[in-house]
Amino acid sequence: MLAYITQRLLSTVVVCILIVVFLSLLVHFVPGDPATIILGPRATPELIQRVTESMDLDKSPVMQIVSFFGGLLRGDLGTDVFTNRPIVDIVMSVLPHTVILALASLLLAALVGVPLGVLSAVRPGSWADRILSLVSVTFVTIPPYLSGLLLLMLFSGTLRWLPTFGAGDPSQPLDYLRHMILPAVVLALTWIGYIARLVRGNLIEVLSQDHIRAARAQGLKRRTLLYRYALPNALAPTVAILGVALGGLMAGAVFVEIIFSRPGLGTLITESIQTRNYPVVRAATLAAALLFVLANFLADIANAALDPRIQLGKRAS
Amino acid sequence: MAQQVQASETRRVNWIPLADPNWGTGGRIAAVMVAAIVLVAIFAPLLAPYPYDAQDIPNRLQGPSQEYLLGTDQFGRDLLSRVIYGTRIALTTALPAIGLALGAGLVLGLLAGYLGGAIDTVIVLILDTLQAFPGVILALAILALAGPSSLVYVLGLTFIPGYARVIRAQVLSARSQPYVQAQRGLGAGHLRILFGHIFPNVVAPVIVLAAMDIPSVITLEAGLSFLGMGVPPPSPSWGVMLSEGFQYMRQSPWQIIWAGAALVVTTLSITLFGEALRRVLDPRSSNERGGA
Amino acid sequence: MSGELLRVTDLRVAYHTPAGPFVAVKGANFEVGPGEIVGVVGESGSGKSTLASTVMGLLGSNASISGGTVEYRGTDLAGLDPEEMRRLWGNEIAMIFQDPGTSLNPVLTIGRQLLTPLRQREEMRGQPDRVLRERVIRILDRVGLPDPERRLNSYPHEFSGGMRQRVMIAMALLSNPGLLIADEPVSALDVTLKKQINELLLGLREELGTAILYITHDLGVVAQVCDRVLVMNEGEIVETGDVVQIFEDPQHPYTRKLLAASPAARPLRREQPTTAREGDREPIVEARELRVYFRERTSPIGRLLRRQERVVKAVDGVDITIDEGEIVALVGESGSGKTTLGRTILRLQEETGGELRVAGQEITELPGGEVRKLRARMQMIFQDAVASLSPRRRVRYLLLEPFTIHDVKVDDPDAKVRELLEMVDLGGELANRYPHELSGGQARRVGIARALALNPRLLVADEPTAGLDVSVGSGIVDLLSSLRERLGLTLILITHDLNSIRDMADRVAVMNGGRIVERGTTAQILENPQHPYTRELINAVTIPDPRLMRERIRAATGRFEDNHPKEN
Amino acid sequence: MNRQTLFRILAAITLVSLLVPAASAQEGEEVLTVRLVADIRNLDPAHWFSEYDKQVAMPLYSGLVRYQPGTYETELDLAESIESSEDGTEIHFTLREGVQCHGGYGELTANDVKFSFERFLDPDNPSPYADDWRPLERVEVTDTYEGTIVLSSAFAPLWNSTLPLMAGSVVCEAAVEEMGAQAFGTSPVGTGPYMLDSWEPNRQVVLKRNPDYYGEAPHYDEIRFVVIQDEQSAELALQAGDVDFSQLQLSSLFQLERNPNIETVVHPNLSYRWIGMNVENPKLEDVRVREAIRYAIDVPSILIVAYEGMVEESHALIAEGLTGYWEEATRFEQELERARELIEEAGAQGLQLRMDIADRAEHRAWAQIAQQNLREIGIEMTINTMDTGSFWEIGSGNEGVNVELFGMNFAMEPDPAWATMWFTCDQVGVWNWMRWCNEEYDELHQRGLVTLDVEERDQIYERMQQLMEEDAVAIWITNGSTPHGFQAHVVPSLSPHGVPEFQHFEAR
Repeated sequence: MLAYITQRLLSTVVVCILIVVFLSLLVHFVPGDPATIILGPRATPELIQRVTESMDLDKSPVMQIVSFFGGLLRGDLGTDVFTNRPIVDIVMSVLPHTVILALASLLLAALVGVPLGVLSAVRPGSWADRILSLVSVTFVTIPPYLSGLLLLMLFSGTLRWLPTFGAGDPSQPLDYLRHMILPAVVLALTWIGYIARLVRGNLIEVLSQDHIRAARAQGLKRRTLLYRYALPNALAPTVAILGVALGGLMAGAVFVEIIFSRPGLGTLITESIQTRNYPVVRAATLAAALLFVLANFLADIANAALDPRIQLGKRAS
Repeated sequence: MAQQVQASETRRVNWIPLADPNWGTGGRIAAVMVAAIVLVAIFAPLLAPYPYDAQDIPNRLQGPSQEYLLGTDQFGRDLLSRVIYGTRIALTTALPAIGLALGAGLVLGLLAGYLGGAIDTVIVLILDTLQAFPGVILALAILALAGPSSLVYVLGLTFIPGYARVIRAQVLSARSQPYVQAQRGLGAGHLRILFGHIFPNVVAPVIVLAAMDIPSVITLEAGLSFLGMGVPPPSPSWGVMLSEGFQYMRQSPWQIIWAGAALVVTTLSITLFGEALRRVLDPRSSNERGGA
Repeated sequence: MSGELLRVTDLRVAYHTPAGPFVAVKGANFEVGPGEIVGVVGESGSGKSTLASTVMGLLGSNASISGGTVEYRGTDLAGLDPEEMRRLWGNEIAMIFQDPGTSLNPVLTIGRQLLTPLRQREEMRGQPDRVLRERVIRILDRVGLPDPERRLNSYPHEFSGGMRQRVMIAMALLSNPGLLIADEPVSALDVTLKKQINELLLGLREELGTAILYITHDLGVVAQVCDRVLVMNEGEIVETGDVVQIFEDPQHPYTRKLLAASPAARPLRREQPTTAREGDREPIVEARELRVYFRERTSPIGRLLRRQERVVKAVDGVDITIDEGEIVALVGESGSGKTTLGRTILRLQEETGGELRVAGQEITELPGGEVRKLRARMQMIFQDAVASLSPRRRVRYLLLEPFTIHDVKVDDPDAKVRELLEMVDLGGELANRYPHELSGGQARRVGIARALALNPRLLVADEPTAGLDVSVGSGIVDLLSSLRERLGLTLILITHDLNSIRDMADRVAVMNGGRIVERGTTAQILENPQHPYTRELINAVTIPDPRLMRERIRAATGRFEDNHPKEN
Repeated sequence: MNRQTLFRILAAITLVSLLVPAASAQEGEEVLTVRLVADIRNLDPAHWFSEYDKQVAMPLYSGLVRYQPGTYETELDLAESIESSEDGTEIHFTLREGVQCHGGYGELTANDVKFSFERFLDPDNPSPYADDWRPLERVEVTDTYEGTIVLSSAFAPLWNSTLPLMAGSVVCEAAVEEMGAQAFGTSPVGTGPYMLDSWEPNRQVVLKRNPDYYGEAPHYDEIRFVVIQDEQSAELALQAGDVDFSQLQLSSLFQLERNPNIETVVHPNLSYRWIGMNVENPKLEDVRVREAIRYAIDVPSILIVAYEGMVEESHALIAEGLTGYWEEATRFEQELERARELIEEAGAQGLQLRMDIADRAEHRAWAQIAQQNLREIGIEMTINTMDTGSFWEIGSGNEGVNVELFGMNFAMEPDPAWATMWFTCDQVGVWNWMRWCNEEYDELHQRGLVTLDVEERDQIYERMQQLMEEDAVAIWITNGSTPHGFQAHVVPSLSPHGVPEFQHFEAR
């Protein structure tokens, strides 16, 4: 286990280095002089020079990478040229919003998606299954920007049940939750469909396996058979795939955060790309990547917990 | 046993007619829809009543009428024509993008899976890195780098890890299959084993994956267009239509209705088609049968 | 209670296929008395498994009873609603399945899998957990699971195959069912385990009075455990009667055919026309101190961390010489290293150490290209016949491929394909099939034809009859024998079943734990085994001779120190 | 009651309570919630970045003078008196006494004024807005509350845009010294009617009323700026009453006008928008080609599509209402015949052009209409949309020669010099993407800066615009408009060109 964690950490470090290398190279090639863009028409050459220096852009990509990691070890990702705030603070101030949103939507998706999948799998081919399958496919295919705007129009605009923007006040949990509902639902929609389909497929497969037949032959109740015996088997691979699919969640989060005007990594990164605020792009992307790696790691652990046959550290092949 | 005998009889793939029972009703409908969508894309110039960029500013933001069957957008352009041409955009960005991802994924996956060792580790790390990048953000970053002309490559790039992984896993599992051992036993070289025997086995699931991914690419393209980084105007990308439609939603909701419907119907059809295709190509998973 | 526990009357079962109904059981009539063990024997497709599922009420949704009745203690099972059926299951009728590997839930501890059904029993309502646990532990102890209390928290994958089957049996016997349906309970197990499990079942029958409906394709097993036997063929029960009577005086031609096809019925090979002693003739294979070790696969990063590597010594210092034209059998149980040795001789597996000469050439140092050329001369028939044929290629392609690989011109490919297929007694119409469209026997024959395409001198056949019906298996054995005569092949037979090679092999090498523990001529080994392991192997082999088998069981009860009981 | 019932009741209560908005803010406090299109970045008067920075920062600071609410008329603010010398190079001021800095940084003195203005020219920390104080020599402090601003030459924009706006905002020296210039941008200290309470990036900025404000107390106790990037979301937020005041897009007006609770107001904007033509590009060298394009492009159509026809067409650089507005600029209309003739004369048939635009809805509309228009005169034009970042780069340096047509918006402050400064010769390859260079224009620009007489300045700037028009380097589109929507209970205060002055907002 320890060796496994060490191994995961090492590969995470390598992934981070590659990401930073990639971003640094990208900065090198992307047109648009960040300093000019940041400072606007009124920039003087000296000023451009200063910003360029403060963003390390005068250095070679290699040196940029080295100095970035040097800073990273000290917990210092530099200072934002716009606000003069430490970039760590900026990223950390939006990070919780994204993490909580992701967790909330994942939870929601699991709470809805798993039962949907079970419902379909119990009677494959039935009308209920057909309808649920169509619903889940539709959920998967409707892009979040479409569903987001439509739900926003309906629930916040026409019905006025829910707030129209922002993340709410974190110090007021209820208020924060109110602001979370729509974004989480929108983000969860895709996942509900996704999970329902995965669970359905896996469960149908599990239900056809010998051990379920064997358990049935012992006179187990249908519910026991389904929820205690079959479902855990079906959930393990689902969880594993969800870990990888978490990358997609960040993509969805970009749209959701923009539409619902939520602070978060998605909005931070898109905005920083537009303004060529590379140090922030780099730090925030790294944070997103770390989130992804962490989520994957947790998914693997959850998977191993659900399926005792899986031993962490054995290379999945 | 009786079941096996029966299964092996139906396992033969029936390509042209949709006679294979694995298609299912839903699958057949989806297949017909996909065919229709492809035809619409190919024959767009014949089907569209107007050029997609012909403006009629006095008649802008109109609802459906005899002149403009689905109404007009903010330039007074015929929405029907734009939706029809939009099919073209969707397919001409999605297909090459998926092709690219497929090609690159095949090369990486085959190399990593077959050679293993250090090459495998390096490739997997690169894939990890690509995957750890949030797709939209990677796309935005690269689009900023290379401009809108790179759209297809960008879309493709974000899908490479998926394919490479699937292919690698397939190759790994195929590599340990007896038939690969048997090929080695016959004295077959690596290339023959890889391309003559492993490749054909890897291709089918990957083709299915590709069919399932096309909707994702279309959605992503529309999403990037929605964020203003997609195809340049006046090309009628559904994403562009959606984002512009939202702006005029209050005056005329038609643009988002049609573009949204086109997007959802297309992605839905292709997804269902892909699923049916999987059932047909890989009947071992035919317990999936009965889906919508 | 009437005399019969189970009465099946004129039972007909049909599968619904797109091509129309397929009748798998055509009017079965039989009964099982209390405490009786009734064997159902037949080949693939004979309908015996369908019969078992029907009795159990576990038919799939694509099959249904189209006629007749299944009565248990006078109750027609078809008339029961699902809830009543459920109560019957586990309480009155229990089942154990063929593959203990897949019949236990992989993600639940065995304790949970045993306790949950127990808890749902009506008579167990309100019992404290402690009582249930004790009962579970008792029964696990009874079926011979060591240290049951601790193992309750183990998962199925942590057990060996034999132990898993014991757990399955424990599960089936939790509440003393009147009838146990055993569907091929030992066919996935090694010979010695097979014997132990059968002995366990016999002992339990004696102790608990459980009747057993025992489904198997193995006549030896029937001889070993059954009181009465039903012989099934193509959905019909062709013969039924006392086991001794059936084996000694079979009436139906099919039964006779089955008995004749059994490898044990074949004469033991005594004359050795091709070779006298080891080393007499030109040796084609010479191995000295051959070792093959496997290391656990770790990623480069894992290796960087210098994790402890586990080493499995699959082949651990083997010396063997095989002469031209000989048939040598490598015999051993799974994990004995016999397959690895065979693969290593063909250079399909890198050796870890030792010398290996093939046709007088040291081949361990040969570059890949040279080895590939050598492949034309030495071939392998793989155990899993269907899987060893590339699934997306037609038979024709597969048969012609050896020529392409080795740049051999074929003037008339179609004729060549036909010729090869004829050589293995297959029709030319198979040329356009895909591997999965072949039956097991056909696939095996195609594998042989492909292996022989380039006229190799050495052929390694890995379990050539495993998983095949007796009649098909004996066909393969005959084929290999005749090919050897015709082509003068050198054959290495890898098998766990000593019977299957009794009339084929010139010499036998018995392997255990990566080493050869005994070697000799076939007659020597079979009739006068020296090494205890060889003796155990031979003893465990089931032979379709009820008297002999019963003799052995009686003799064994003292010798197998497992916890199973002595006969009364 | 069993467990399930209990659970259901609890779930129902939770659901209902979620639908009821949480009570916001303390009772009795008047809060103005304002939508910000983008997050602010820096509130330092010398280092701010965006229009929104400016809007949020203005209520924090006071200057010597300020605009009267809703006008460009200046009135005294911090200064009790302020006088300019005849030649305009010395401005003498006397401060109010007892003005307190936010956060206990002490009383404001003439030293703070000196510090605030001179820091624009500090070589160690140069300000992007140094141009606002370009001729400043020094500020002489003659007494605690008195001082003189000494300029090297007269400076016309001083009274129009420097003193009443950000560059004239006075910061408290002690605060800057204490926290350093870097941190000051996020924790500004001034003497204005509001002070910064909190700033959560990408979420909200809160200003609280300054209890020690010397002037009339502003109406709202708190101004809360919330970031809502998406236009549709902003419109919804306004409709739902979640936001009191919001900048809008024009297409939202139709809907909002129907809502009795919402009022809207549209001001012309100061910014100027045009399609530029690069005179150094071989394809556009010939003035006749450029004239043809100017005759071809149908600006009224652009106005309809991009601005719902709700803005005025502009015909020259400087917006109406400012010094230098050129009333007599030619009103070009679409004349396709004439355009075709000009193309023929120039021998430019079959010309293929590219228009570079930043990816904004309005520019996309311009480009698509221009594309159609140009097709009518036989010019095929492709549209190259770029993200803002890439777009800003295309005109720079020698690469800028490759630019053909481009669509552009420039922001502006209420003095004509801030518009004309970008089209001088030395801006070629910097911001003068038309690469148009005219000596007379350059001279006039210099003269305009030092001329104080308004009429004379009018003539100077009119002439400059005439020069641009003659060479057909730009197709002027509009100065745009700034629509705002607000709850009916809000009485907003906006500059003549629609810049909100939050410190002057009141409630009905």
